[in-house]
Amino acid sequence: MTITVQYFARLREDLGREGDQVTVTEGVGTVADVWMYLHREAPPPRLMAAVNQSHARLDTPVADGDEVAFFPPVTGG
Amino acid sequence: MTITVQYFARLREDLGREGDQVTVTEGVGTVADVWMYLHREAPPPRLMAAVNQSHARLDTPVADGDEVAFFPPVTGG
Amino acid sequence: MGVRLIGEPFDPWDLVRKREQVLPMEKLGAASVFVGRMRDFNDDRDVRGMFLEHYPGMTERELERIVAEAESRWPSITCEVAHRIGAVDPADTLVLVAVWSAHRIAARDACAEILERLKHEATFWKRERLTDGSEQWVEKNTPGH
Amino acid sequence: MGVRLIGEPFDPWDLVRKREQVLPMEKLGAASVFVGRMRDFNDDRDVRGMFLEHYPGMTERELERIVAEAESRWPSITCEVAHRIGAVDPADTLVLVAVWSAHRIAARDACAEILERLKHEATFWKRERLTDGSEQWVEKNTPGH
Repeated sequence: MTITVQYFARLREDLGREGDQVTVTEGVGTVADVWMYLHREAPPPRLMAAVNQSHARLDTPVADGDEVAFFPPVTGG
Repeated sequence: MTITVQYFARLREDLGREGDQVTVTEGVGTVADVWMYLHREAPPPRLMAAVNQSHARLDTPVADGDEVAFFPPVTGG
Repeated sequence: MGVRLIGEPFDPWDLVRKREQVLPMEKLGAASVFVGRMRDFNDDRDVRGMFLEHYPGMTERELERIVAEAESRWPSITCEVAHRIGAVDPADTLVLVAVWSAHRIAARDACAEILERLKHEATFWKRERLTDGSEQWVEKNTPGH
Repeated sequence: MGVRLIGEPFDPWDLVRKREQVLPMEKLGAASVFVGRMRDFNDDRDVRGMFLEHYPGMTERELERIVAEAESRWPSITCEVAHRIGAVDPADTLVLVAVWSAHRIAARDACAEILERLKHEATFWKRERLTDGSEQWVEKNTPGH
Protein backbone atom coordinates (compact mmCIF):
# COMPACT_ATOMS: atom_id res chain seq x y z
CA MET A 1 0.00 0.00 0.00
CA THR A 2 1.34 3.43 -0.97
CA ILE A 3 0.06 6.64 0.61
CA THR A 4 1.12 10.18 -0.20
CA VAL A 5 1.25 12.45 2.86
CA GLN A 6 1.18 16.26 2.84
CA TYR A 7 1.80 18.76 5.65
CA PHE A 8 0.58 22.34 5.81
CA ALA A 9 1.30 25.60 7.60
CA ARG A 10 3.03 25.43 10.99
CA LEU A 11 3.18 21.64 10.87
CA ARG A 12 5.04 21.76 7.55
CA GLU A 13 7.49 24.26 9.02
CA ASP A 14 7.97 22.32 12.26
CA LEU A 15 8.61 19.08 10.37
CA GLY A 16 10.84 20.81 7.86
CA ARG A 17 9.25 19.14 4.84
CA GLU A 18 6.14 19.31 2.66
CA GLY A 19 5.25 15.64 2.78
CA ASP A 20 6.15 12.00 3.09
CA GLN A 21 5.56 8.80 1.20
CA VAL A 22 4.30 5.70 3.05
CA THR A 23 4.80 2.25 1.55
CA VAL A 24 3.70 -0.61 3.82
CA THR A 25 2.23 -4.07 3.51
CA GLU A 26 0.27 -4.20 6.77
CA GLY A 27 -0.54 -2.47 10.07
CA VAL A 28 -1.60 0.88 8.59
CA GLY A 29 -5.40 1.05 8.36
CA THR A 30 -6.38 4.52 9.52
CA VAL A 31 -5.26 8.14 9.41
CA ALA A 32 -3.87 7.77 12.94
CA ASP A 33 -1.87 4.72 11.82
CA VAL A 34 -0.28 6.77 9.02
CA TRP A 35 0.82 9.42 11.52
CA MET A 36 2.12 6.81 14.00
CA TYR A 37 3.99 4.96 11.26
CA LEU A 38 5.76 8.12 10.12
CA HIS A 39 6.37 9.88 13.45
CA ARG A 40 6.58 7.04 16.01
CA GLU A 41 4.29 8.91 18.41
CA ALA A 42 0.59 9.64 18.92
CA PRO A 43 -0.91 12.47 16.85
CA PRO A 44 -0.58 15.81 18.69
CA PRO A 45 -3.69 17.46 20.13
CA ARG A 46 -5.76 19.53 17.70
CA LEU A 47 -4.17 17.87 14.67
CA MET A 48 -6.52 18.00 11.68
CA ALA A 49 -6.46 15.62 8.74
CA ALA A 50 -7.89 15.06 5.28
CA VAL A 51 -8.09 12.00 3.06
CA ASN A 52 -8.25 12.63 -0.67
CA GLN A 53 -8.92 16.32 -0.03
CA SER A 54 -11.92 15.76 2.26
CA HIS A 55 -11.86 16.35 6.01
CA ALA A 56 -11.17 13.13 7.89
CA ARG A 57 -10.92 11.91 11.47
CA LEU A 58 -8.07 9.99 13.03
CA ASP A 59 -10.06 6.77 12.68
CA THR A 60 -10.92 7.35 9.01
CA PRO A 61 -9.68 4.34 6.99
CA VAL A 62 -7.01 4.77 4.36
CA ALA A 63 -6.42 2.72 1.23
CA ASP A 64 -3.75 2.23 -1.39
CA GLY A 65 -3.17 5.37 -3.44
CA ASP A 66 -4.82 7.75 -0.95
CA GLU A 67 -3.63 11.32 -0.43
CA VAL A 68 -3.52 12.04 3.31
CA ALA A 69 -2.92 15.55 4.67
CA PHE A 70 -2.13 16.71 8.21
CA PHE A 71 -2.50 20.31 9.33
CA PRO A 72 -3.19 22.60 12.31
CA PRO A 73 -6.61 24.22 12.91
CA VAL A 74 -7.62 26.32 9.91
CA THR A 75 -7.62 30.11 10.22
CA GLY A 76 -9.14 31.49 7.02
CA GLY A 77 -11.77 34.17 6.55
CA MET B 1 -54.62 74.69 23.17
CA THR B 2 -53.76 74.29 19.49
CA ILE B 3 -52.51 71.02 18.05
CA THR B 4 -51.49 70.33 14.45
CA VAL B 5 -52.49 66.88 13.25
CA GLN B 6 -51.01 65.03 10.27
CA TYR B 7 -52.12 61.83 8.55
CA PHE B 8 -49.98 59.52 6.43
CA ALA B 9 -50.29 56.78 3.84
CA ARG B 10 -53.55 54.83 3.70
CA LEU B 11 -55.01 56.81 6.59
CA ARG B 12 -54.43 60.08 4.73
CA GLU B 13 -56.14 58.63 1.66
CA ASP B 14 -59.07 57.18 3.63
CA LEU B 15 -59.68 60.48 5.41
CA GLY B 16 -59.21 62.47 2.21
CA ARG B 17 -56.94 65.05 3.80
CA GLU B 18 -53.38 65.54 4.98
CA GLY B 19 -54.17 66.88 8.41
CA ASP B 20 -56.38 68.74 10.86
CA GLN B 21 -56.07 71.56 13.33
CA VAL B 22 -57.36 71.13 16.88
CA THR B 23 -58.17 74.16 19.00
CA VAL B 24 -59.74 73.36 22.35
CA THR B 25 -59.79 74.72 25.86
CA GLU B 26 -60.26 71.48 27.80
CA GLY B 27 -60.86 67.73 27.61
CA VAL B 28 -58.01 66.88 25.28
CA GLY B 29 -55.01 65.58 27.26
CA THR B 30 -53.67 62.60 25.32
CA VAL B 31 -53.07 61.36 21.80
CA ALA B 32 -56.25 59.26 22.05
CA ASP B 33 -58.20 62.36 23.07
CA VAL B 34 -57.00 64.18 19.95
CA TRP B 35 -58.24 61.34 17.77
CA MET B 36 -61.58 61.11 19.60
CA TYR B 37 -62.10 64.87 19.42
CA LEU B 38 -61.55 64.90 15.66
CA HIS B 39 -63.22 61.66 14.63
CA ARG B 40 -65.89 61.06 17.30
CA GLU B 41 -64.89 57.42 17.64
CA ALA B 42 -62.21 55.28 19.28
CA PRO B 43 -58.86 54.98 17.47
CA PRO B 44 -58.91 52.03 15.03
CA PRO B 45 -56.84 48.93 15.81
CA ARG B 46 -53.15 49.09 14.83
CA LEU B 47 -53.22 52.89 14.59
CA MET B 48 -49.73 54.32 15.19
CA ALA B 49 -49.00 57.83 16.41
CA ALA B 50 -46.19 60.31 16.93
CA VAL B 51 -45.92 63.48 19.00
CA ASN B 52 -43.45 66.07 17.78
CA GLN B 53 -41.94 63.52 15.39
CA SER B 54 -41.25 60.86 18.01
CA HIS B 55 -43.21 57.63 18.32
CA ALA B 56 -46.01 57.94 20.89
CA ARG B 57 -48.69 55.79 22.47
CA LEU B 58 -52.37 56.54 22.69
CA ASP B 59 -51.94 57.63 26.31
CA THR B 60 -49.00 59.94 25.56
CA PRO B 61 -49.88 63.46 26.82
CA VAL B 62 -50.20 66.33 24.37
CA ALA B 63 -49.59 70.02 24.98
CA ASP B 64 -50.24 73.32 23.27
CA GLY B 65 -48.30 73.64 20.03
CA ASP B 66 -47.64 69.92 19.61
CA GLU B 67 -47.46 68.22 16.23
CA VAL B 68 -49.40 64.95 16.40
CA ALA B 69 -49.30 62.39 13.58
CA PHE B 70 -51.46 59.34 12.96
CA PHE B 71 -50.48 56.56 10.55
CA PRO B 72 -50.81 52.84 9.78
CA PRO B 73 -48.04 50.32 10.57
CA VAL B 74 -44.81 51.30 8.85
CA THR B 75 -43.58 49.23 5.89
CA GLY B 76 -40.13 50.55 4.99
CA GLY B 77 -36.96 48.65 4.24
CA MET C 1 -22.96 57.98 11.36
CA GLY C 2 -24.31 58.43 7.85
CA VAL C 3 -28.07 58.45 7.29
CA ARG C 4 -29.71 59.62 4.10
CA LEU C 5 -32.99 59.58 2.16
CA ILE C 6 -32.52 59.35 -1.59
CA GLY C 7 -35.15 60.36 -4.16
CA GLU C 8 -33.70 58.62 -7.21
CA PRO C 9 -32.07 55.28 -8.13
CA PHE C 10 -28.71 54.76 -6.46
CA ASP C 11 -25.94 52.16 -6.49
CA PRO C 12 -25.55 50.82 -2.94
CA TRP C 13 -22.06 49.43 -3.60
CA ASP C 14 -20.90 52.86 -4.71
CA LEU C 15 -22.14 54.35 -1.43
CA VAL C 16 -20.31 51.65 0.51
CA ARG C 17 -17.10 52.14 -1.42
CA LYS C 18 -17.21 55.92 -1.09
CA ARG C 19 -17.69 55.64 2.66
CA GLU C 20 -14.78 53.24 2.92
CA GLN C 21 -12.51 55.78 1.26
CA VAL C 22 -12.75 57.91 4.42
CA LEU C 23 -12.66 55.07 6.97
CA PRO C 24 -9.55 53.54 8.59
CA MET C 25 -9.97 50.23 6.80
CA GLU C 26 -6.85 48.69 8.38
CA LYS C 27 -8.75 48.83 11.72
CA LEU C 28 -12.08 47.52 10.40
CA GLY C 29 -11.75 43.79 9.88
CA ALA C 30 -15.44 43.23 9.22
CA ALA C 31 -18.11 44.81 7.02
CA SER C 32 -21.66 43.50 7.14
CA VAL C 33 -23.96 44.92 4.49
CA PHE C 34 -27.63 44.42 3.74
CA VAL C 35 -29.24 45.69 0.56
CA GLY C 36 -33.01 45.46 0.09
CA ARG C 37 -34.47 45.84 -3.38
CA MET C 38 -37.91 46.12 -4.88
CA ARG C 39 -39.16 42.76 -6.10
CA ASP C 40 -41.62 42.47 -8.98
CA PHE C 41 -43.73 40.18 -6.78
CA ASN C 42 -45.00 40.30 -3.19
CA ASP C 43 -46.84 37.34 -1.68
CA ASP C 44 -48.67 36.18 -4.83
CA ARG C 45 -49.07 39.57 -6.48
CA ASP C 46 -47.20 40.80 -9.55
CA VAL C 47 -45.98 44.29 -8.75
CA ARG C 48 -45.07 46.79 -11.44
CA GLY C 49 -43.93 49.72 -9.32
CA MET C 50 -44.00 51.24 -5.89
CA PHE C 51 -44.27 54.56 -4.13
CA LEU C 52 -42.42 55.06 -0.85
CA GLU C 53 -44.10 57.67 1.32
CA HIS C 54 -42.30 59.02 4.39
CA TYR C 55 -42.78 61.57 7.15
CA PRO C 56 -40.31 64.37 6.35
CA GLY C 57 -38.36 65.27 9.46
CA MET C 58 -39.49 62.36 11.59
CA THR C 59 -38.15 59.69 9.24
CA GLU C 60 -34.63 61.14 9.33
CA ARG C 61 -34.82 61.53 13.12
CA GLU C 62 -35.94 57.92 13.56
CA LEU C 63 -33.15 56.58 11.36
CA GLU C 64 -30.60 58.65 13.26
CA ARG C 65 -31.99 57.44 16.57
CA ILE C 66 -31.89 53.79 15.47
CA VAL C 67 -28.29 54.12 14.32
CA ALA C 68 -27.27 56.07 17.44
CA GLU C 69 -28.76 53.39 19.67
CA ALA C 70 -26.89 50.68 17.75
CA GLU C 71 -23.64 52.66 18.08
CA SER C 72 -24.26 52.92 21.79
CA ARG C 73 -24.92 49.18 22.13
CA TRP C 74 -21.92 48.22 19.93
CA PRO C 75 -19.47 51.11 20.53
CA SER C 76 -16.94 49.82 17.97
CA ILE C 77 -19.20 50.12 14.92
CA THR C 78 -19.42 52.62 12.08
CA CYS C 79 -22.67 52.75 10.09
CA GLU C 80 -24.04 53.92 6.77
CA VAL C 81 -27.80 53.80 6.18
CA ALA C 82 -29.61 54.94 3.05
CA HIS C 83 -33.28 54.59 2.15
CA ARG C 84 -35.06 55.33 -1.08
CA ILE C 85 -38.15 57.57 -1.15
CA GLY C 86 -40.67 58.35 -3.87
CA ALA C 87 -41.44 56.37 -7.02
CA VAL C 88 -39.50 53.12 -7.35
CA ASP C 89 -39.11 50.53 -10.12
CA PRO C 90 -38.51 46.78 -9.71
CA ALA C 91 -34.86 45.90 -8.90
CA ASP C 92 -34.21 49.40 -7.53
CA THR C 93 -32.47 49.51 -4.18
CA LEU C 94 -34.85 50.41 -1.34
CA VAL C 95 -32.52 50.25 1.63
CA LEU C 96 -28.82 49.93 2.42
CA VAL C 97 -27.52 49.12 5.88
CA ALA C 98 -23.72 48.88 6.10
CA VAL C 99 -21.89 48.30 9.37
CA TRP C 100 -18.12 48.18 9.85
CA SER C 101 -16.34 46.94 12.95
CA ALA C 102 -13.06 45.40 14.06
CA HIS C 103 -14.82 42.06 14.54
CA ARG C 104 -17.48 40.22 12.62
CA ILE C 105 -19.98 39.54 15.40
CA ALA C 106 -20.61 43.20 16.22
CA ALA C 107 -20.87 44.08 12.52
CA ARG C 108 -23.31 41.27 11.78
CA ASP C 109 -25.49 41.72 14.85
CA ALA C 110 -25.68 45.50 14.50
CA CYS C 111 -26.54 45.26 10.79
CA ALA C 112 -29.42 42.88 11.50
CA GLU C 113 -30.66 44.94 14.44
CA ILE C 114 -30.63 48.23 12.50
CA LEU C 115 -32.51 46.65 9.60
CA GLU C 116 -35.20 45.12 11.83
CA ARG C 117 -35.72 48.33 13.78
CA LEU C 118 -35.85 50.33 10.54
CA LYS C 119 -38.51 48.01 9.17
CA HIS C 120 -40.69 48.25 12.27
CA GLU C 121 -40.04 51.80 13.50
CA ALA C 122 -38.94 54.10 10.69
CA THR C 123 -41.87 56.00 9.16
CA PHE C 124 -42.00 54.69 5.60
CA TRP C 125 -45.08 53.33 3.85
CA LYS C 126 -45.11 51.35 0.61
CA ARG C 127 -47.89 51.65 -1.97
CA GLU C 128 -47.69 49.03 -4.70
CA ARG C 129 -48.82 49.48 -8.29
CA LEU C 130 -50.04 46.15 -9.63
CA THR C 131 -49.99 44.92 -13.21
CA ASP C 132 -53.68 45.78 -13.73
CA GLY C 133 -52.91 49.39 -12.86
CA SER C 134 -54.55 49.29 -9.43
CA GLU C 135 -52.67 50.47 -6.35
CA GLN C 136 -52.66 49.17 -2.81
CA TRP C 137 -50.85 49.92 0.43
CA VAL C 138 -48.63 47.21 1.89
CA GLU C 139 -50.28 46.28 5.19
CA LYS C 140 -47.24 45.37 7.25
CA ASN C 141 -43.71 44.04 7.14
CA THR C 142 -42.93 40.41 7.91
CA PRO C 143 -41.06 39.74 11.17
CA GLY C 144 -37.32 39.23 10.68
CA HIS C 145 -36.52 37.33 13.84
CA MET D 1 -22.61 29.24 -7.26
CA GLY D 2 -19.46 31.30 -7.62
CA VAL D 3 -16.36 30.34 -5.62
CA ARG D 4 -12.91 31.71 -6.31
CA LEU D 5 -9.42 32.05 -4.81
CA ILE D 6 -7.69 35.30 -5.71
CA GLY D 7 -3.95 35.88 -5.56
CA GLU D 8 -3.92 39.67 -5.66
CA PRO D 9 -5.83 42.61 -4.13
CA PHE D 10 -9.46 42.78 -5.26
CA ASP D 11 -12.43 45.08 -4.77
CA PRO D 12 -15.24 43.07 -3.17
CA TRP D 13 -17.95 45.56 -4.20
CA ASP D 14 -16.88 45.22 -7.82
CA LEU D 15 -17.27 41.44 -7.60
CA VAL D 16 -20.72 41.88 -6.08
CA ARG D 17 -21.80 44.36 -8.72
CA LYS D 18 -20.50 42.23 -11.58
CA ARG D 19 -22.38 39.21 -10.29
CA GLU D 20 -25.56 41.26 -9.97
CA GLN D 21 -25.35 42.18 -13.64
CA VAL D 22 -26.17 38.58 -14.52
CA LEU D 23 -28.75 37.94 -11.77
CA PRO D 24 -32.53 38.55 -11.98
CA MET D 25 -32.42 41.41 -9.48
CA GLU D 26 -36.19 42.04 -9.69
CA LYS D 27 -36.63 38.63 -8.01
CA LEU D 28 -33.93 39.06 -5.36
CA GLY D 29 -35.27 41.39 -2.68
CA ALA D 30 -32.38 40.81 -0.29
CA ALA D 31 -28.60 40.81 -0.49
CA SER D 32 -26.54 40.03 2.59
CA VAL D 33 -22.81 40.59 2.19
CA PHE D 34 -19.88 40.07 4.52
CA VAL D 35 -16.41 41.39 3.75
CA GLY D 36 -13.47 40.48 5.98
CA ARG D 37 -10.28 42.49 5.75
CA MET D 38 -6.79 42.27 7.14
CA ARG D 39 -6.42 44.39 10.27
CA ASP D 40 -3.10 45.88 11.29
CA PHE D 41 -3.65 44.45 14.77
CA ASN D 42 -4.71 41.07 16.18
CA ASP D 43 -5.30 40.62 19.89
CA ASP D 44 -2.61 43.01 21.16
CA ARG D 45 -0.10 42.51 18.34
CA ASP D 46 0.71 45.07 15.66
CA VAL D 47 0.67 43.22 12.36
CA ARG D 48 2.43 44.49 9.28
CA GLY D 49 1.50 41.83 6.76
CA MET D 50 0.16 38.33 6.34
CA PHE D 51 0.59 35.25 4.22
CA LEU D 52 -2.45 33.08 3.48
CA GLU D 53 -1.49 29.49 2.83
CA HIS D 54 -4.06 27.08 1.40
CA TYR D 55 -4.34 23.46 0.22
CA PRO D 56 -4.65 23.67 -3.56
CA GLY D 57 -7.51 21.51 -4.72
CA MET D 58 -8.99 20.79 -1.31
CA THR D 59 -9.63 24.45 -0.46
CA GLU D 60 -11.71 24.98 -3.60
CA ARG D 61 -13.59 21.73 -2.98
CA GLU D 62 -14.35 22.68 0.62
CA LEU D 63 -15.65 26.12 -0.38
CA GLU D 64 -17.83 24.56 -3.06
CA ARG D 65 -19.15 22.00 -0.60
CA ILE D 66 -19.95 24.67 2.01
CA VAL D 67 -21.82 26.76 -0.55
CA ALA D 68 -23.62 23.74 -2.01
CA GLU D 69 -24.79 22.70 1.45
CA ALA D 70 -26.08 26.22 2.12
CA GLU D 71 -27.92 26.20 -1.22
CA SER D 72 -29.46 22.90 -0.29
CA ARG D 73 -30.57 24.19 3.14
CA TRP D 74 -31.88 27.51 1.72
CA PRO D 75 -32.94 26.56 -1.84
CA SER D 76 -33.82 30.15 -2.80
CA ILE D 77 -30.32 31.58 -2.41
CA THR D 78 -27.60 32.55 -4.88
CA CYS D 79 -24.03 32.87 -3.56
CA GLU D 80 -20.71 34.43 -4.42
CA VAL D 81 -17.66 33.56 -2.32
CA ALA D 82 -14.13 34.82 -2.86
CA HIS D 83 -11.04 34.34 -0.70
CA ARG D 84 -7.62 35.89 -0.97
CA ILE D 85 -4.50 33.72 -1.01
CA GLY D 86 -0.79 34.55 -0.79
CA ALA D 87 0.82 37.73 0.55
CA VAL D 88 -1.63 40.27 1.97
CA ASP D 89 -1.29 43.86 3.22
CA PRO D 90 -3.36 45.55 5.95
CA ALA D 91 -6.82 46.71 4.74
CA ASP D 92 -6.78 44.18 1.89
CA THR D 93 -9.93 42.10 1.52
CA LEU D 94 -9.46 38.54 2.77
CA VAL D 95 -12.92 37.13 2.22
CA LEU D 96 -16.20 38.03 0.52
CA VAL D 97 -19.44 36.15 1.18
CA ALA D 98 -22.44 37.51 -0.74
CA VAL D 99 -25.87 35.87 -0.63
CA TRP D 100 -28.94 36.94 -2.56
CA SER D 101 -32.48 35.74 -1.92
CA ALA D 102 -36.08 36.81 -2.34
CA HIS D 103 -36.32 37.38 1.42
CA ARG D 104 -33.95 38.79 3.98
CA ILE D 105 -33.95 35.99 6.54
CA ALA D 106 -32.59 33.35 4.16
CA ALA D 107 -29.97 35.78 2.82
CA ARG D 108 -28.80 36.81 6.28
CA ASP D 109 -28.77 33.34 7.83
CA ALA D 110 -27.04 31.73 4.86
CA CYS D 111 -24.38 34.48 4.73
CA ALA D 112 -23.56 33.99 8.42
CA GLU D 113 -23.54 30.20 8.11
CA ILE D 114 -21.25 30.16 5.07
CA LEU D 115 -18.81 32.52 6.77
CA GLU D 116 -18.67 30.50 9.99
CA ARG D 117 -18.20 27.21 8.16
CA LEU D 118 -15.53 28.77 5.95
CA LYS D 119 -13.66 29.98 9.02
CA HIS D 120 -13.72 26.60 10.72
CA GLU D 121 -13.58 24.15 7.79
CA ALA D 122 -11.93 25.69 4.73
CA THR D 123 -8.22 24.90 4.57
CA PHE D 124 -6.57 28.30 4.92
CA TRP D 125 -3.81 29.21 7.37
CA LYS D 126 -2.67 32.71 8.27
CA ARG D 127 0.93 33.56 9.06
CA GLU D 128 1.37 37.07 10.44
CA ARG D 129 4.41 39.29 9.95
CA LEU D 130 4.86 41.52 12.99
CA THR D 131 6.40 44.98 13.18
CA ASP D 132 9.70 43.59 14.49
CA GLY D 133 9.99 41.43 11.35
CA SER D 134 9.20 38.16 13.12
CA GLU D 135 6.51 35.85 11.77
CA GLN D 136 4.00 33.66 13.56
CA TRP D 137 1.11 31.40 12.65
CA VAL D 138 -2.37 32.38 13.84
CA GLU D 139 -3.36 29.59 16.23
CA LYS D 140 -7.12 29.52 15.67
CA ASN D 141 -10.14 31.55 14.67
CA THR D 142 -12.50 32.96 17.27
CA PRO D 143 -15.97 31.39 17.44
CA GLY D 144 -18.62 33.40 15.62
CA HIS D 145 -21.74 32.09 17.33
